[in-house]
Amino acid sequence: MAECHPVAFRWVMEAKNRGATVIHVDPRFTRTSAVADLHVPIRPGSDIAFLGGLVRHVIENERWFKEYVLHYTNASTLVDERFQDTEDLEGLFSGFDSRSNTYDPETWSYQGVQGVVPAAGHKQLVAEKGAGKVPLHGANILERRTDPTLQHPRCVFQILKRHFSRYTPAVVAETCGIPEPLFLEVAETLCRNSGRERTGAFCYAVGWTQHSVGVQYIRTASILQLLLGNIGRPGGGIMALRGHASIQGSTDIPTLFDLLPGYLPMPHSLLPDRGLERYVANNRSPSGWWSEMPKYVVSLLKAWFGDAATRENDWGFDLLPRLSGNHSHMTTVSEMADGKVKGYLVVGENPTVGSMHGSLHRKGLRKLDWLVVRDFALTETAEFWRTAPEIARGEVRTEEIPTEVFFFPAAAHTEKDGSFTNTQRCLQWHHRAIEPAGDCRSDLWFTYHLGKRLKRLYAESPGPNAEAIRALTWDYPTKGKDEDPDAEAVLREVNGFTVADGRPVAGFKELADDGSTACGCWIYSGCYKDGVNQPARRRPQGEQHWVAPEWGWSWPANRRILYNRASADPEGRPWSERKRYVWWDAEKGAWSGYDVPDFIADRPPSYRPPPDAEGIATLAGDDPFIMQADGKGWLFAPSGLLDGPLPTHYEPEESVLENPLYPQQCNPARMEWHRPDNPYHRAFGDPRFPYVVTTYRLTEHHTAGGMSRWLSWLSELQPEMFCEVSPELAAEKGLVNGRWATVTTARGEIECRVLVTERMKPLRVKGRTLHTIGLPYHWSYVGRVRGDPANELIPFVADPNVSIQESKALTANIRAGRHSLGRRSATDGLELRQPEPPRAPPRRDLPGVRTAHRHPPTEPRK
Amino acid sequence: MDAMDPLRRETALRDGRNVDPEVGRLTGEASGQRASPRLAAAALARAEREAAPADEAEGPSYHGLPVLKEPVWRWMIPAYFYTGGLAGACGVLGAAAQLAGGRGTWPLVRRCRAIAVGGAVASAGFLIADLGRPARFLAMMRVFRPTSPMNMGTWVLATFGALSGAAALPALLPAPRPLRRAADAAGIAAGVVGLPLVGYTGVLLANTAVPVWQETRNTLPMLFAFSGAVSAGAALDLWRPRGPGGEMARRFGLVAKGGELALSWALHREAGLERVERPLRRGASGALLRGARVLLGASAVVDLVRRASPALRIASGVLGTLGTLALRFGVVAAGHASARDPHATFALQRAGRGAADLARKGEAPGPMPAPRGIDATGQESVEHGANP
Amino acid sequence: MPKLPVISEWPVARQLVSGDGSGLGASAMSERTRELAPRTASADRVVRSICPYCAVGCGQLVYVKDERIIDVEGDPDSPMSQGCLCPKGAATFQLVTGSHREQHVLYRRPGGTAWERIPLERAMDMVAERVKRSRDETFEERIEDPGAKHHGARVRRTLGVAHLGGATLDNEENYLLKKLYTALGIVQVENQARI
Amino acid sequence: MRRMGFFTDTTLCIGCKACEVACKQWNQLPDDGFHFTGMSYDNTGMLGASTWRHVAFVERAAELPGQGSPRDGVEGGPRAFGELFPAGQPGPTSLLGHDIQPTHIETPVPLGPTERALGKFSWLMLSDVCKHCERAGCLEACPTGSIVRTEFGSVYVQPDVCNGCGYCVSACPFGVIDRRAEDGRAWKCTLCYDRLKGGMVPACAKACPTASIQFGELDDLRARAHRRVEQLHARGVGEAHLYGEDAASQPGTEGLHAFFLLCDRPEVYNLPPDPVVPTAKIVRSWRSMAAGVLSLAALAMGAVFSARRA
Repeated sequence: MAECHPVAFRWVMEAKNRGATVIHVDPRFTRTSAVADLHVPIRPGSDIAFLGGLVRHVIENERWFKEYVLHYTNASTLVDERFQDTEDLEGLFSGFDSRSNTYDPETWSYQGVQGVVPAAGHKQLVAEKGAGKVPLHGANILERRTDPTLQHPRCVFQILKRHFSRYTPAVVAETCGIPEPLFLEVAETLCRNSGRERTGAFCYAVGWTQHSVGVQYIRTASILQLLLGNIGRPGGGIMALRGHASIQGSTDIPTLFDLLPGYLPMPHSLLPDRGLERYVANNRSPSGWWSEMPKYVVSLLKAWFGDAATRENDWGFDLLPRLSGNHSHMTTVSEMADGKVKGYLVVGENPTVGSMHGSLHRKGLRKLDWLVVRDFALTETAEFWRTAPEIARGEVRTEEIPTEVFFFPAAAHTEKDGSFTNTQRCLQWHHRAIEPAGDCRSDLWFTYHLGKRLKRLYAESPGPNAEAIRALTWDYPTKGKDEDPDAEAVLREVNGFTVADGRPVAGFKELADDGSTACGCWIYSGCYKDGVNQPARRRPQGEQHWVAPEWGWSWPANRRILYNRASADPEGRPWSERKRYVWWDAEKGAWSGYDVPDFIADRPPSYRPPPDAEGIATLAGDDPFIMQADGKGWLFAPSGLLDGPLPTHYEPEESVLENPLYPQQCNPARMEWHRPDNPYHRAFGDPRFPYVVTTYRLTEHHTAGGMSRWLSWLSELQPEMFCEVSPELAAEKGLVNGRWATVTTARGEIECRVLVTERMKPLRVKGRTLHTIGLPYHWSYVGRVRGDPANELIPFVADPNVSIQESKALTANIRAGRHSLGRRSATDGLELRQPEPPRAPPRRDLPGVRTAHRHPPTEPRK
Repeated sequence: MDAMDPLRRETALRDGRNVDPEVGRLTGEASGQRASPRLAAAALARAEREAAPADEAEGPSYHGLPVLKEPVWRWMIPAYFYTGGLAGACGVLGAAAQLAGGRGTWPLVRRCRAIAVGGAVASAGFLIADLGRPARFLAMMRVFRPTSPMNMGTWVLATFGALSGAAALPALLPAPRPLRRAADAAGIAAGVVGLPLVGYTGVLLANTAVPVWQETRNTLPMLFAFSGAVSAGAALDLWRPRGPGGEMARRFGLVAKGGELALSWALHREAGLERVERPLRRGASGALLRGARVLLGASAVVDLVRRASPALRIASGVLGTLGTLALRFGVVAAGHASARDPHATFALQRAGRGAADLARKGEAPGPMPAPRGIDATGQESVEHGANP
Repeated sequence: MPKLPVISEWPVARQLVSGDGSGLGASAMSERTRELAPRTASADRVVRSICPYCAVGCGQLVYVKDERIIDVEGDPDSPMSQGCLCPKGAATFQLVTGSHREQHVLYRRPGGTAWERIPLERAMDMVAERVKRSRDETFEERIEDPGAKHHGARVRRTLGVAHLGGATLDNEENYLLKKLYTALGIVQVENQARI
Repeated sequence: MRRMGFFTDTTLCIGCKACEVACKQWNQLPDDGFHFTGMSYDNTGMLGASTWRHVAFVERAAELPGQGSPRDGVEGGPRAFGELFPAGQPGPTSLLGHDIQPTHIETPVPLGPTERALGKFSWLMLSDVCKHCERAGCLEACPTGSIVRTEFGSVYVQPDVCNGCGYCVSACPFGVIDRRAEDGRAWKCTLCYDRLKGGMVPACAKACPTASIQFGELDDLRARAHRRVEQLHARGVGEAHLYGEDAASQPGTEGLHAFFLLCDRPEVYNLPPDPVVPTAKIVRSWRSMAAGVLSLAALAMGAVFSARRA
């Protein structure tokens, strides 16, 4: 955190000075470890074993926060009798279909309740099953069977206990390389810092997410924090340290394939032609806040299609495209490499360096008809046709690359108005300081004027489904000689307004499903309350109390800590005087506190829903997790996740160890791309690639370097690509500090300087010494400082839930000196791997469990 | 490279800020600093190459990098030490001849005054040439700052230049009696001002943080004074005045050479610590200083045996001049080497020769309290947790 | 030759007058030093902004003079950062005013070996045509693949055009992008959140 | 006039180099080229004419006990920020030494040394800067009066006066100031003299995320530094000591206006253990010069007298 979010780390130092203990779990001793109280080196890819061990410790030693868990989580709920755990099926849950490599979550449901709709995650799983076949019974969620004594073998608590029972400190030491005394010290410190009086917080970044089990890493931390009662309380929770200025914003208002603004799922091709009614039925939860979903969908459609959206045409729902599978980044690029994609628009991103397997990306770009790149400078993605290793080697000639490339210079954040959403969900407005020079324009300008041109083109010569484009509302006021669209007008549409008089709504509570309101993104509704640009508010923090609600605007409804109802006990009194945050104010008959209460304002803690309650009325007075169907924190996820209701330790795609806990080596639902130009190493113990590689960032550069490699004040601080190795590995391979080394995998090879340091400690695992090589990934072939990009080494393999790649744990080989023959890579058909050793390759899956598809199942094209 | 890419176009004019003037204005404190980043990177690479090998035997250091900055003066400064010393010494000799020389010393006095004013002008030339901004040489006389030997030296050199100029006027062109009497008075004054001129350069070097110069701060001024005398003697050997002046100059030079030799040995003793004294022995500076001693010795021997033959006189003058020049350049080179070596500074101060030195001499309050856990000799005391 | 300072300006004279024997302090100060002031004091305006780098969202103050940026530093009023910045945030001045920034639309023709400059408006027209052409060519109303699970299901989309990028963009920009692409039927829309 | 300065607490430094970049941005200094040194994460190397802040990285084979192990009785939660502060002032944080009223909470057991799994190891970081000494070698050596003592007690090089004589470069006992060959003048940190005149905090102190660089009046800083050292000793960081905080502890420079809290011997951070301003020792040198030149005068008189025409 001190490496990539130094100013956020200010508050960790502040906490430390106020008595907090800072524990840093990381394969490397980084600048965070330098000032932490305890550094715990861990083998990359084994975090679930570590966190699972903590969960087991908390349960076995009775350190869990009993009152919190009993009332606020689904610990007491009974699960369907057909459910089988990984303990029973050697590392698999019940319901795995080996033909499609996916789980059917039917057997994970609560007993007697079918199709519980999750607050987030994959709803279409339920929808898919529920489409027209099984009527949804989520409504009788109130009749779910529970056992408050938590003794029933099929209650969530017992299932959880049994699931992690084998994650003993000894197993953790074997799997993660963490000595037992150190593990126990971490466990004890965490337990001592939880409970009524004290809270503990987790901070993580892509070190957790970029794994083939990434989402389950976060789930394990959520379970642990729920057991310790740290969610929804000040100084608790799980903080994602996101790496881009508005990456949170780009998932709330998503330039993502599977979501509509406000985390509404994109419609799926299984819907009937008139799909709105079935879409709402599939994704609406009869209980909890998601029951309000229809208002948000209709308001979104009204915002997009304006008057053309009428009740008769389902508010224009059928104009929307529908998904037929996974259209994530890696699927798109592999399709592109097969020549199926014609045009590609890349805005403010540099995939050939930032994404995995850069050479496969360049192969895809060469197959395009046309490419549009918008950035500050000519990045590798813009220059793939003339500065790339394969061109330097002469394998590919520039003249033979047919792609037409447009490069548009972009305006900087000081040259345009707009809002970023930071990692605490806080929208902050940045004002334009000066006019952009030359042809630089903002991406708002580019999109608006592209849209105007397309509307004109489709008005002249209509194409298929042209009415969708014609119906789109696109008349934003523009100002200035460049005709810059007014960003506040767009914000007003995002906030939502009543269609009749165009007055901005005060929040999503005012939205209706009768077409009388329009709202671009329901979770952002309220960001333009009373016609005031709330994100632009700048009341100095010295003039308001520590929650600082009048600086910027947090979604939803300017709430700064989510689920803060849980900071009060079931009767609405704060758990502790020290950690008071939100409590029930009996006189006023409403919730109050330092923050906007995350609960129905006037619902007393004593309220219990009547059996026939519907929608929000089903939320009891002690249900803090109002987005969930049952209002409880999910220790056990009956639906929403594609790879299991409980996190399970699986080894990365390419590991150095056999899975010590289960015969099933890797995540059965993982996504693989079996292509000749995306070869994988052996599952474990590959003699040609004996070392673990993990990638990371440095303070001085920014992600793929697009905003730092061109700046001399930053490049002089970290001028060259280097690898960090331990003195023991350096001695073993003859690596010399400051000199060169070549790192190779089956995908590619890179050259880099060597930094020999004791901060990369070899781990003792299963009696073997295990070396890790650290690779920052900021450099590439263009820019003021240059170097080899680490992402050339990384394969296409992804987590099933969010299709994020696994770039934090893979295997590679390293040799002293500069041995790369022109940065060869697998995409040019060159067999980089030495011949396969004679022994049969170890299995990643139990026999007969998983079939390897040549390509992930996507539909053929005309 | 295609000129279209702004990065390639702009690497030519690398001012290190890389800011587009239409979009950003550069008016900061150092926006006017002319700099070439390539040279800076080369300097860091060189410092890293020359870094002392990081072996703990010599005590801790930061990756062996120097703790001080190497003096930035070029060859013109030791050259100035020579010409300044020459001018000063000639001024003194001329005045002395005027006062106590009796009759027949006019040729010596005339030559001394000529050399003095020539040396002063040459000195000014060298000093200005070495300045980073020569056009601002007048800034040297902006303030009167007694703590700065260079400031004091500038006033001395200026006064000496003026006086020796005045004194030399009649020598160069016929002038009426009252003017000649004024010139004689100026000559005497120049002699008096010449005294500090010939010695202050030693104090100038001593007044730096460079270990070898700071440690030999008491020997250096005397060494430079006698070195000036030697250069004067040698110069007058080469340009021998008629009458008794030549003998006077020879004796003056001869004794000065003896003094210089003695003082150059005293230099080593005063340096004290081996690590501080090492540049006087080792490397280019050591060689120069040894060469200087050989040359001066030879010159003295030739002086002793030369009876009246002009060839030997010329040889002695040349040897003397080369000797004193070698000494000047040797001392300056020793300073450079000493500044580059971090352990010189650390060993010096750990041996109590830093500020603690003042305490012993009662000039400044209190000895250096060793930081907790580290006693004055630099070893970690047990209490700090060092392995006993 | 520097102009000889007027006698009263000569620091030595000032030393004599003020009896300052050391010449270390104010008497040695030049006029420029006496009138020294921060360049931000004479800025035309201060604009409140947010650092474009990571997601902490540190506040930034952008000082502008004569329509050009003269300084970018931390905003002490921000509760997130209290005026602090990291090295990247501190280098924002060089990011937004750097000479590395391209200022012209560049075009590479198929098979071309160098960039060519083309006017912005023409480039926009060319892109719009290509988007329409590629989209219309590859548009699918329904899935026509007997073997697929949802054969005949309506999809109304194209897999021939894709988009990447969004984490460094403003919310308003992401909103217009998603709105436009979805109306066009482009579903392959991704950003850094996934890599 | 109030004497301002820096107190740099290296136990709070996370080596992020925000100070280096903030200094270059405010003063618009040029970059120093691109050279990979292999010296841990320090590719800057040393201070210089265009590097007025330098973050040093020391990887050493010795533990640094938990500087952060819990501090007794400091109040967190809502009341900490209870009071309101004038606009533009950073809110009270214990990092900046604001006294937050202690409450007695049951303190968890303090942790042991920073890192046991990695064995004896710690990573020290320090942001080095011009020391702005009470008695400054460069100031006293500068012949042109370009270097002056400002009303804030800092040492400032006037670029419109400096003629590049280079004497300050050799006179600085810390090797801070340097002359830039291509520019001809000497440069060093100005303690943001222009910002101070505008009532602003120096750029590096403002940017420092963990308040390792603390700017303020010297007396406040010294009090805060002593309190911090006692606190660290109480937590088992025995090596923590102040470097140059006043005349008593560093007689050679009579105390620094930019002093440090170190966790190891000064040499490890490339700081001289007992620096002295050269002019402090120069009086005897002037005396020996006087003796030398007088003996030279005597020698001249003697030579002249003895060789007088008989």
